[in-house]
Amino acid sequence: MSGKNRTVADIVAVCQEMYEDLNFNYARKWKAAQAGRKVIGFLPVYSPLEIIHAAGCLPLGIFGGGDAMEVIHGDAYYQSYICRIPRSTIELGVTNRLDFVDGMVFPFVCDVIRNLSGMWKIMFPNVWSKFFDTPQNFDSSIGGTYYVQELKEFKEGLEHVTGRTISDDDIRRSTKLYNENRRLVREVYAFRAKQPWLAPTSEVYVLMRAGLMMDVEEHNQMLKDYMAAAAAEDRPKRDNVRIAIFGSFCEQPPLNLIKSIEMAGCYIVDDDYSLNNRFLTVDVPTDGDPLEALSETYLKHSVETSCKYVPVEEDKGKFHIAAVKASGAEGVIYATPSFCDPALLDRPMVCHRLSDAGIPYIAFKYAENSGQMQPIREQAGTFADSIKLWS
Amino acid sequence: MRCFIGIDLGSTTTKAVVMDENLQILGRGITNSRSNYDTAAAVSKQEALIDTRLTLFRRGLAAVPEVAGKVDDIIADLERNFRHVQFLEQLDDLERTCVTNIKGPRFAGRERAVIEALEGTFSRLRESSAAQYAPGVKRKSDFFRDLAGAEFMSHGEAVCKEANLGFDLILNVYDKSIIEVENRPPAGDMEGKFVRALEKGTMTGSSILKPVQAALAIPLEETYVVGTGYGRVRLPFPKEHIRSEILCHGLGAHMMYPETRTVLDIGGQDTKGIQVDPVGIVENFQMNDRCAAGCGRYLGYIADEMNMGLHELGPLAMKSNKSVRINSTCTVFAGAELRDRLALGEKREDILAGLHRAIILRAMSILSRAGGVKDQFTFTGGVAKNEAAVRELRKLIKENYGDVQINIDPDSIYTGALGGATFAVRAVVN
Amino acid sequence: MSELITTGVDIGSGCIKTVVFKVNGDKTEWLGKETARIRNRDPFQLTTEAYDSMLKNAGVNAKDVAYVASTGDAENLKFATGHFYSMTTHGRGGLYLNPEARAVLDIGALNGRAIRMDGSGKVLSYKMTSQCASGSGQFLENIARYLGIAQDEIGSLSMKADDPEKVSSICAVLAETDVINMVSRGITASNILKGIHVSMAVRLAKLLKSIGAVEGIVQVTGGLALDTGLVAALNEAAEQEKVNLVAVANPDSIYAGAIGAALWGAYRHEKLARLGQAA
Amino acid sequence: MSKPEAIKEASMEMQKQMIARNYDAITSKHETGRKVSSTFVPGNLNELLMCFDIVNNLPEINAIQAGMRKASGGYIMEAEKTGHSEDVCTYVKCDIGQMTKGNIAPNGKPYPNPDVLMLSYTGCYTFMKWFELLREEYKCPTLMLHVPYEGDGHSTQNMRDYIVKQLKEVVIPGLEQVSGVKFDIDRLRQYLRASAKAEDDLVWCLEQGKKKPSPIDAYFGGVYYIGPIFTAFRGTEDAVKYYEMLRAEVQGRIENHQGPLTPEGTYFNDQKYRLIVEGPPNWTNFREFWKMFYDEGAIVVASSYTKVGGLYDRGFRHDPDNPLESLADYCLGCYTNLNLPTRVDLLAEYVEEYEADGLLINSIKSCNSFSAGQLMIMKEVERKTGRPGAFIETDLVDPRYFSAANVKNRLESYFQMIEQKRRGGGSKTVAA
Ligand SMILES: Nc1ncnc2c1ncn2[C@@H]1O[C@H](COP(=O)(O)OP(=O)(O)O)[C@@H](O)[C@H]1O
Ligand SMILES: Nc1ncnc2c1ncn2[C@@H]1O[C@H](COP(=O)(O)OP(=O)(O)O)[C@@H](O)[C@H]1O
Ligand code: SF4
Ligand code: SF4
Ligand code: SF4
Repeated sequence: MSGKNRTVADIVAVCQEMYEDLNFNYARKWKAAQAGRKVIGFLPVYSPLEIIHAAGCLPLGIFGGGDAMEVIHGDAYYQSYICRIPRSTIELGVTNRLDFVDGMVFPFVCDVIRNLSGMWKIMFPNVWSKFFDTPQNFDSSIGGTYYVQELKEFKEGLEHVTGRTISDDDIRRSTKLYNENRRLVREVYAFRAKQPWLAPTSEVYVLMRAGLMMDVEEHNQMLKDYMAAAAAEDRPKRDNVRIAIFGSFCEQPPLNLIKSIEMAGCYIVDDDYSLNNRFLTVDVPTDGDPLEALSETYLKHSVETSCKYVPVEEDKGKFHIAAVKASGAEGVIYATPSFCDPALLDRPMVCHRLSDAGIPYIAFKYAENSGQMQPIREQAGTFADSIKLWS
Repeated sequence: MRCFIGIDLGSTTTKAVVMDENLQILGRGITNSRSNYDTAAAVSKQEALIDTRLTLFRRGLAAVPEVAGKVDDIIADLERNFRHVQFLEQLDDLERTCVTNIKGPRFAGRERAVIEALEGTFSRLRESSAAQYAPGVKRKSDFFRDLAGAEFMSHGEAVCKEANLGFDLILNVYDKSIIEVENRPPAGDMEGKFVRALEKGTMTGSSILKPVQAALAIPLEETYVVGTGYGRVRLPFPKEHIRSEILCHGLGAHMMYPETRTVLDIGGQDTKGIQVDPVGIVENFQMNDRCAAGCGRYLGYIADEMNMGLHELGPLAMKSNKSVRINSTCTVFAGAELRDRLALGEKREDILAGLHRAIILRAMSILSRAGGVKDQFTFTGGVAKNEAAVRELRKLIKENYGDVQINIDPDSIYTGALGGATFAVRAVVN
Repeated sequence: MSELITTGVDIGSGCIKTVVFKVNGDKTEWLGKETARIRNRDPFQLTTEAYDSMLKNAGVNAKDVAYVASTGDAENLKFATGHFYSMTTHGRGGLYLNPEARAVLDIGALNGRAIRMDGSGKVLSYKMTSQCASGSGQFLENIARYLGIAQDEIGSLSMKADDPEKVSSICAVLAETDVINMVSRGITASNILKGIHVSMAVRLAKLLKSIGAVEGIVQVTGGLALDTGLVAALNEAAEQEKVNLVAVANPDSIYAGAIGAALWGAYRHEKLARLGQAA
Repeated sequence: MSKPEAIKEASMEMQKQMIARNYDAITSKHETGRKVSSTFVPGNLNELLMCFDIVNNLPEINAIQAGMRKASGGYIMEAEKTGHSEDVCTYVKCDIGQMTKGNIAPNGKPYPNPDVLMLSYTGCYTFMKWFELLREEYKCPTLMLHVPYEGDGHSTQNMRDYIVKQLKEVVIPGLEQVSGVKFDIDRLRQYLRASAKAEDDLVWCLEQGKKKPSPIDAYFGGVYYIGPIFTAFRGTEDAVKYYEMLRAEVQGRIENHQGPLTPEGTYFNDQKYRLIVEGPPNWTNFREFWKMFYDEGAIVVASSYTKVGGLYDRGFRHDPDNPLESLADYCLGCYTNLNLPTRVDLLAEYVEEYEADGLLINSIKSCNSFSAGQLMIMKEVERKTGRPGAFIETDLVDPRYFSAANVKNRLESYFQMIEQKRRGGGSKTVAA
């Protein structure tokens, strides 16, 4: 497929379809195409996809059920004061939509996902399910030593699932592909930050989400195609304000929420949606021990987000302020899932730092199935009004 | 004769069931729960006793050869006329109360006009009431408040318009008075009402007067009363006469359908999923948590919002074949969502269908939480009267649990009271 | 600087409000106003009717209006020139009604909004309630109807309370039953209403505090500003919280959104005109 | 205080005095020159802190105290006004609200600022953010001890090494620096020996719940029994004495066939229902809540809350011979650090071992660590034991989430259900 012939509409249509497909037909087809292929699901926020890829598996991003899924059984597992993503994930499981998935990775995000990993073991005893705990000590000799060993156990788990060994070269090869993916993703983000009217977030978002469900090389091509096609579009620039979105690192907002924010006069120029492909901020070295390389990059060059400890008090929120500066945002919308402890406990701290830096912000909550957009429009719209009229 | 009574004091309606010692249901009564629980309990009990009389009449008439084959009509006629008399009496009471409530500065200088408007409204109400109680007419609601209220709105608005008077004024008088009237304990003279009803009936004949009088003469003794339901702690009974509503619902469903294993009850502000064993003992249950979203009251809000009767919602939703996805089940916000959707050009019936689906989806979650649905499945509570809700439920049960037998009794709203009455029998007979 | 006519249209969830203004630099003259309850009517058609009738009563010709500014649920209003969001307009409208105010509390049928602004109407921070309708105007309206009390009586009754009864439930629906229970326990309407007012006031005070409005005058806007009992409860809540806030209402509070829209409309019109000249 | 004082046993009095002394030690730090650390219950390193003469202050316990004094509601609202979400753990908000309201300890004196935040990060995500929030306020050194979660149902050597390494290279040097005291491993051994002794007695007491009638209530009484071990006293001689005393009291009740003492001063002997309880209790309405149980004849014979500071009844003891390793194992083995299948197995075993009528879950709105997944725990335990479970919802210290009517309704239904089930076979005849 060549970039020149594909229009933005084509690419977005493919992504949108994948994003909406609660039966994961792409992954099913990928698996069926060759005997012995395995699919490994992973939840937000960060898993080392290169190892899954190196094992010859398709890493399949599972980000809840969105607003299109009717959750019937999922609610039976959770009280009303717990966020939506675990219940819709369970709904996906009990309605057999994930029956082709051979393994599930539950990365460390919070106690909800942590407990979900055990529930999965009970419900689906035949699926390899792994709680993947990254260190909160960022010293190479302490957290690093621990993490390299965890990565090794992770790799061994995958070897057990696939019945084949994963060599260091396998991992290096995959790391290269994912380095390219991360680089292209950064480019798309930079492209959008520069000309947000050419790359609306309602498109960029599904482009990224689809990327976490498909073969990495295919996605790399798609990212290039998208940038080429988007640059060629004739879209007028509107009198909108530029904002960055934080707080949404795990449960994803409905697409309508993103659209509503844009409709209310905002260009989204940075965000922390589906972070996996931006979690590591630099290339992972491809020489030396590949697991150590992954570990070091995590320890030294990963984003600041609510599920990570910030060892030094002064550094809290630094990442966010730098991101605002880099993307040229005029303000921040701190939008968090309801009942999300990590994001909500972080919110006052990050917002204090934004205030100190003179960055205007607003905060609100959503759920992946939020249906009422009027309050969202009103809040985002007033925010846009205020930036437009007075700054 | 010995009567065993179960009273289910619900959040929106209060139900009573009268049983004999052989566990046969003699009568059922219902009223809306109002601010005075004692009155609600007394009214529902009285209604059930009236219904018991009807049962006794039926039994009496069964022995009269002349009316063979016509008993149902006679009883229906009797009941209709009786209800009409009852309605007119309450209407008189309401009018008197309204007039006494015209006081205070907001009415200063306008008393005369307001009284005239009220008189006009009430006379139209009386006229139109005959049509409501005509044979074969389906009434919008069983309760005086709703019946009088709806008519009052339409006639009142018209009368005020003609008189060039603010409708708010007499609406306010009405709001004030209706509570007073509802909360007045029922007047005693039940038999007198019956006789009057009988006189109005088309079937006056000495051959039936006698069995009727004989039935009236049987003394009804309140042997044991069991209370249950949301307001049970406020019932004027000692503790040992009170049972948890969960147990009563479980047992009640078992009495109606002995093979039932799963019960769903959707009431005014709670939804319960209950599993019962083969002898009617509750094995497991779940209720909605502290949010009343998706319960029966939700439909009440919607009906108000659309200016429709509760009984009319279901039929309208049935006209839809494409339901709109509704996400907010917050009872209060439902009204806003409804308006939003209407503004977007969605059809009323489709939105309504979506709202019904939303309620049933919540119920499905609760059922799932209570351990799923096993054969046979019984749906009870006020919402079981709503055909659109039932349609969605059937669909979803089939999709999620396959072919299970679904029982819905037209009298399912009485399930809790039935369980209570059964407990009452057990308390004495055992 | 020339004289111009602007109008503001505020479509709420319960009520439609329209105003017309004559603006000349800093001088403003309020020419007319009109409200309409939505109750089962198509809001846009109702808006058109209310708007036309307002212009007629004010003696203004529709084509003389320089800027029709909408706010509230009116992004799709056909005849509007531009749209401003509610909190932008309520801030400005509150300031118009009371130049001393530095915060606005808008209490409408379903949502509550707190806005903090400076002396020019510039919004500094704001927050609104949503998702859950506990303690909304709609809820109060339902309870009042249940108790048989007219809307304009609520305030004075609530002020007569001697022993307000706490409403424990946070859910509007469950609270309704709480209230029914109260009536059955013989609690007076005054004490019930006051109890509801107190619990609403505490929530609203919390909302104000969370946007940093801790001193000065708070202009209450929206339909519930007319509820003197709620305003009194707000002031008591402020006192209890030891914040130096004084909540005041204005008979025209319900128009605040529409007023703000009309005034920002004038501002925007001028700005556009200036830009037009510059270009 | 209009309520009558609760009737207390001698051990409760002793504990009360121990707590009071600890609060005095905390609030008098400026006079005594002792350093104060803030830390959490699960995975707390009390013996280690003692090695540095550091006084141990536990914000969780302070929140409980505020809850029982009925002050928490106000604190929580205060925190929410300053931008903390309604959705998050109320312990945190209680703590923060208390800070903004003068930060007064139960002894009426102001809490001093802590000298160090000992972030023992075990079994609960919120801990990390809680101390980031406190750090923002106090700007004091913060020592993070990351304890990995037992995702696969067991600890690994890698986890253990990681913790020991953090103890050696982060925690101990950090505490030395804060306190100016040199670390002495023999001192630690000595304290651990005392810990193990007290732990033996605690386990004995908890296991008496197997007797009928049970001489203990393992939930409402249990929260008192675990007090010293779980907080600032593990490793002290006071704790050893406390547990000896407690043991003697329980022994006395066994001999007299008595149940535990209720706050009303009567022995709860007529025990109709035996329950296992999962989840923390509610503190704002603690006595009202308790009363709902004993009034209906329900006794709690075992609970998971008494395991949040370690599963001593499953054999773990602090080990003077392997001091740092045993601290690591202790941190790893706290109840909320166990994965869900392990929790299910444990509770199902309790139902059997303690011959309980079923599992009751008190689900706490605040606490995702406990609550996320409890509905499944209930179902699984029911499935494994064949005995019915029940589910109630309250909160720790937020009075807005305690609805007495609601809880009572569910409890009564549950008890009546157990009752009916018991009689089930016998009275079948009635249900014609
Ligand atoms: N005829 C009817 N058609 C549709 N819905 C009804 C009808 N009657 C009652 N309902 C619904 O049932 C609810 C009351 O159910 P009920 O079981 O009596 O509740 P409760 O026991 O809580 O009072 C009402 O809120 C209403 O939504
Ligand atoms: N005199 C009054 N006293 C108390 N409440 C009033 C009064 N007049 C109107 N309201 C209330 O105001 C609300 C409408 O307020 P409004 O600000 O127009 O809301 P919205 O913008 O959401 O439509 C209604 O819920 C109504 O109950
Ligand atoms: S949304 Fe927040 S609380 Fe929910 S699973 Fe994700 S991180 Fe955890
Ligand atoms: S969402 Fe609606 S139904 Fe639920 S608690 Fe809030 S007001 Fe009540
Ligand atoms: S979330 Fe649970 S374990 Fe964590 S601090 Fe709160 S109550 Fe404690």
